[in-house]
Amino acid sequence: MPRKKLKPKLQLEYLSVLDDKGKLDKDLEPKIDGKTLKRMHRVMLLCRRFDEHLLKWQRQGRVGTFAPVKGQEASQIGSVAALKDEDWVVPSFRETAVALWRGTPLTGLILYNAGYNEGGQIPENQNDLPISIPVASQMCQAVGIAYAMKIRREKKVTMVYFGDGATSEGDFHESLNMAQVFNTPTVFLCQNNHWAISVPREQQTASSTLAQKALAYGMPGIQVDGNDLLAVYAATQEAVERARKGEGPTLIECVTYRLSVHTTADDPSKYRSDDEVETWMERDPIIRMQQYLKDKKLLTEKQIKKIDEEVVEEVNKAWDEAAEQMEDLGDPLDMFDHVYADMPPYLKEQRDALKQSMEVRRG
Amino acid sequence: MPRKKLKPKLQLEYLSVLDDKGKLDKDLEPKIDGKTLKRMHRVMLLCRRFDEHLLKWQRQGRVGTFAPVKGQEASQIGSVAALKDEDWVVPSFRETAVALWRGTPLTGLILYNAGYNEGGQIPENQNDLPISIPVASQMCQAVGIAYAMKIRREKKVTMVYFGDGATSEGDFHESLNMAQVFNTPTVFLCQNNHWAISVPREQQTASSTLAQKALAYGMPGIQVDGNDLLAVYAATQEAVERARKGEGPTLIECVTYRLSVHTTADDPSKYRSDDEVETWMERDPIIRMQQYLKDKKLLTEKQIKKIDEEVVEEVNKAWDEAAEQMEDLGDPLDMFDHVYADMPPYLKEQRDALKQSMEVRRG
Amino acid sequence: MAELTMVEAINMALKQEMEADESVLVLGEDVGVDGGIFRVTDGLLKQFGEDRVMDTPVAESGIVGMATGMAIYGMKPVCEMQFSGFSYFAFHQLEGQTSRMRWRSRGRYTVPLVCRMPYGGGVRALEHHSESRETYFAHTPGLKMVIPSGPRNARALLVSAIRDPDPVIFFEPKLNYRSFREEVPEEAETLPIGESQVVREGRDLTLITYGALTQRSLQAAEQLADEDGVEAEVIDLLSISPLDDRKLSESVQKTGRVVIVHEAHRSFGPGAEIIARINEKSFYYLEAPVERVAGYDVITPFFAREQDYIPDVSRIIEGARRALSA
Amino acid sequence: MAELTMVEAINMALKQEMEADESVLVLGEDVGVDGGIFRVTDGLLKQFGEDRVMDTPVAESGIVGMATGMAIYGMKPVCEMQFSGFSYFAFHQLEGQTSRMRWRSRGRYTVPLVCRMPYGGGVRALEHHSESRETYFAHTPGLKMVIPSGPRNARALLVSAIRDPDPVIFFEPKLNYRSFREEVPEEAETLPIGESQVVREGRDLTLITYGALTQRSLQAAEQLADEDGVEAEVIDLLSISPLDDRKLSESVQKTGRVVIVHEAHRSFGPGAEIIARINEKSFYYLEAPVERVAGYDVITPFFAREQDYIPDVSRIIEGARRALSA
Ligand SMILES: Cc1ncc(C[n+]2csc(CCOP(=O)(O)OP(=O)(O)O)c2C)c(N)n1
Ligand SMILES: Cc1ncc(C[n+]2csc(CCOP(=O)(O)OP(=O)(O)O)c2C)c(N)n1
Ligand SMILES: [Mg+2]
Ligand SMILES: [Mg+2]
Repeated sequence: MPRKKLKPKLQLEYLSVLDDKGKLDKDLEPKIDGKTLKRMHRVMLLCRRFDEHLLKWQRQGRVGTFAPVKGQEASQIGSVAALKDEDWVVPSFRETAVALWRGTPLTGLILYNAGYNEGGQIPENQNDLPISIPVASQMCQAVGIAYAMKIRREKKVTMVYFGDGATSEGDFHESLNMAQVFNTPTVFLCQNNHWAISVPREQQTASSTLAQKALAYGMPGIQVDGNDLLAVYAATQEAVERARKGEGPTLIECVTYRLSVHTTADDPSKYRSDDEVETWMERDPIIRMQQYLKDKKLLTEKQIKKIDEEVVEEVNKAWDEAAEQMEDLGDPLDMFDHVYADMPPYLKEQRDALKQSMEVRRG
Repeated sequence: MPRKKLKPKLQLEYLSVLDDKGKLDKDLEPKIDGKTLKRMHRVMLLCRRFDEHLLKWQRQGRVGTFAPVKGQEASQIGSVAALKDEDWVVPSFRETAVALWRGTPLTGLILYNAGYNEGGQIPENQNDLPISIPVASQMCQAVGIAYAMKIRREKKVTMVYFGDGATSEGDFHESLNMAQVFNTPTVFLCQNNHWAISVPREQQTASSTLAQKALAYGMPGIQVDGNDLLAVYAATQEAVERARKGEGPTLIECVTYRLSVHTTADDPSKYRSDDEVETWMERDPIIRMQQYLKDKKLLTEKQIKKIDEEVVEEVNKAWDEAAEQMEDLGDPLDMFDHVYADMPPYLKEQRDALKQSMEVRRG
Repeated sequence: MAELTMVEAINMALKQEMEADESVLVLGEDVGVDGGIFRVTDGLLKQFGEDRVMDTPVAESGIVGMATGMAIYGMKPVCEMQFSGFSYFAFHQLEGQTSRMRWRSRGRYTVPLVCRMPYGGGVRALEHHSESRETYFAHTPGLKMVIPSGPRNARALLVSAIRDPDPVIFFEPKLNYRSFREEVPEEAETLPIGESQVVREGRDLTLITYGALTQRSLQAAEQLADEDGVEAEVIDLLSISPLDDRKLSESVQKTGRVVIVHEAHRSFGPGAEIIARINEKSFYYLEAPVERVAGYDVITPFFAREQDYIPDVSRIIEGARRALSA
Repeated sequence: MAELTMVEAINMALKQEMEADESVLVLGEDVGVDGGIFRVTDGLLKQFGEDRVMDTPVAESGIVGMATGMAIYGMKPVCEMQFSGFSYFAFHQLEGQTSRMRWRSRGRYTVPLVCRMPYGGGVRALEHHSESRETYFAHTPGLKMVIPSGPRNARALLVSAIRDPDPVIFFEPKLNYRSFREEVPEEAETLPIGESQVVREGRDLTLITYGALTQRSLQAAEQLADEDGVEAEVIDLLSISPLDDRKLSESVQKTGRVVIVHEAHRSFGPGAEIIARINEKSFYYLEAPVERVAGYDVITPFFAREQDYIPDVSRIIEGARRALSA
């Protein structure tokens, strides 16, 4: 009795379904119908092309700083696809693929990146919170939403996205602890993309996996190959079902890689080698997915090419639309809207003062 | 490969040396010389009697709210005794036994509790931080101190105290994570006294032990019987030595019990049963320690009684001294001291205004 | 009508709003089984069950963050910070999420939460238990910040705060928790957030105050009337933000002399903004510099010295006499 | 003398202080290998090694808390918050530990740390990247709060802040990080914390400002001279707390008319305290209400609208004309 090893109940697993080359482990293949698989692929590709265009536009000064998804498309689409529309999504700042899957229009995303917060507005009936930039602080909102679902007996689920860096923040800890204590239907979806700006995963925390952090809360944790759409989907699907059944939260670590810059303000050559990036390029989640679809005879190379052309066109069209919308936006007086439900007198006075000063300037 | 259980390297143990009745497991007995053992016992008893007197004085309105130690003496003395004087202690708000061991005079503690912050002043050469009330927020200071020790190559250790409730705060998480990432000589000493005011340990977190939270950081964790002075000492001693050798931090969970009120503002009958308290009364760490000392022929019942009388006398004498000191304290103008190294002009003006107003009032 | 303490009046507001609206719930450290360390939430757990009365872990950011999420989802959470001195653990939540969600989502999501917290000194408490830092919240766009001064307006303001569509920081003057009773009507009363009250009329001087110091300011006004024959108007702000500067203007334009009384630190405190508004709206009516009788710019002292930190009746009178003689 | 940008000048201050004093070290997110996301700490890791230039996890409270511990132990840490908008994650550390340790220990322990953070708008950044909330820190006893306006005074103030025995919050106007160069002498210069500077003399009007808006205020002053024949005195505060109200008094007592210019939200902002001090010390000299030209009380807008949020030259001139004509 006196000196013994403690063996706390661990539910901690690793899952991979498609290998690096897109080769399938049949036993583990999740059931996803062809239509859904094709949509998954299309949104991944759309997101990739959108990223590329945003990058170009940013370099041209047409949009501001933004955070590319490149490389993380499987982690995002594999997870979000396991949700129903009535479930809620709480994103961080890099979830463009998630947003596109859920229905956010490209034009909105463009406007957002061009500095118009109108672009951040989520379409009615789409149950997503807006982009949240302060690292990890969105996580407790997700727990609160899930708690409300639970006490209303609604059988819905809330999924929250965050990065490897976010696991170091106190809010990560408080959120997971409270989610388990109150047994809320929350899925914690960590995209471990190996970097928090310039800080590598190994310097972020000394634990060998991020998934094992779940144990601190008595929560199940699972690590998956985050560039493997099927593994991400399978793990998320299970976690979502557990949550929906009232069995509580799960921490999912998707091991993936940020192939591009942190944001357009970042220069990765300062802190990581091209070799490292190259290695991960070879595990490109989109290529693996395409291989799988081709093997399954769901798409041909030619069809893929066509889809690629279509999404590029979609992106370009969205720019034109967004550019048109921008012409009607940007009235400075709008900054006084939505601070409170009713504008208090002192704000009205400030708004009037700005209005007057604008009129004076216009002459 | 594809779906497998993850087995992260765990160093997680449980330790107990003296059983509930004070009976010894010889194999595990740490080497502590008789003089030290007797001092340990004496400070435990002093602390117990001091607690009782503070409680009485509080009820009489002579001191303010305070947090009794009763029941946790072994967790405090067993751990702090493993430190050298040159090591640093970062306490929370319930570490009276620790303070007494390290050299804080009873008079200081009385003054503190009577509302004079002079009482919080740590004697020169005693390397303890003052009492820290905001739960868990002292923990990162301890990591910072330990880091400074480390980069100065000093082979010292910093020990930080906190409760079970503190493990829920974000600062707990950030501190442990950073301590391990920077491999600092920090010992994290958690007194799990089963309650955070009215919230029981099981509602604080859903993990089965607090020690296992160490795994989230890749840190060794150990749970010990916190009412067993020898187990606490043995575990702490090991952790301190590891830290001193540059092998990094440890999380120690002392499983103990708060036998008294949370603070004197608290009424435990609202939230816990007398039965539960009774059960733990039977595991009183002081009685277990006394049994051990008697078995070891270090003290007799009669000697214990004598020590008891001595410490009570010490406490009463301290009151008289403190009461005398209080007469010279409480000059309101002192509140302007120690805000900054040099008093800025606006503070001088405020001080002068108060001084003048005091003079006017005195007439 | 029952004669209630402020603790009982706040409890009544919570109970009645929870009865009236299923989406109202309460969360915080020790608010359930224990009924709150000041007993403000006493009896709620028993009546409403643990889904709606949540004893949380010690995690302020988590509490405010969860409450924010619930509010986004349509609940009306009332969360408690055990003392305002611990609310800074949640400051990034309040600043970065709670206050911004309406704006960030352009009205799609709103955060009708109330964050209650006892503030201020005078109860012989420990360090961090006596601060008065309403400025932090008042300076944060998207938050409202209110402070009642007695049982009846505490109840009414809390009802308004719970029903308000935006996040409200609700400071409770713990010095007044049990120091006096007032009649509080059974039917729910509200008080408009953003409106102050003249609690004593006068023509010679305006005393502007709120919270625990309203009582003291009224006492000072009586004493000034008795001893100096001066009639001071006393304004109880009730809302720190939005600040009711119209009510202030009316009074100042009548009296021309002003004393602001607050426990908060003097510099960058609420008094500064009040002076700025008076400067902007009533400059030409002012006959003397506005006086600030406030907490000093020191760390709020331990209780042996706190009575000299918190403005008392004689400091208020001294300030008034300065304003009158200038 | 080298012509440096503010980024380079701050880098120089850090480098030289680290060379001169072994106890100075730097920590924060991305301050090491990356050299800081604005390159302020570029080259330091290489020169001083990773013990003294620490890339930390994303954990603001941990960063400030660790820095506080190091400072208690005798180091002089300079920690970076990547943007001031994320410093609220550490607010409870700054408020509850950093600012209080000297006082709590009655001088036994001191906290000579500097907490650097870029603040303010104008660089087309994302939400939370453009705020100007110096009030939070200025209202906190035990902290000092300084804001340079150009490369040379940034360097000198930072040297002073590092050598200061108390914790200093050091806001860096990111708009000025690279917008102009100044000669900065090689030898370490200091600037006394708590002292402001008259950066343009004038007799008709006092413009009080700091940080990024000092440039704009100077431009406005020139334009006023040209167009209105008005000579505005411009004061660059440099320290928000301690506030140099003597320098303010001198100027106000000369000009009688004042405009305060800041990016921070208007209500409960630094301007309010400045007005309060002027009210207290120079009331009888004032010929017109003090004007505030400030950020509005809204959530700092995204960059498409931020140029209308941040006071620009014409808003400053409008304010000046109001003050002059009142
Ligand atoms: C609280 C907070 N601190 C700092 C930042 C600045 N910042 C933005 S992203 C980032 C790194 C986040 O890393 P990770 O969580 O791994 O997400 P990733 O960027 O890799 O998707 C940092 C430090 C922030 N946004 N919020
Ligand atoms: C940040 C913060 N939140 C709340 C409190 C109020 N409070 C004081 S002690 C306590 C419970 C602490 O429990 P635990 O950590 O188990 O320590 P114990 O009191 O049992 O020694 C609480 C909530 C505080 N002091 N600090
Ligand atoms: Mg990352
Ligand atoms: Mg406890």
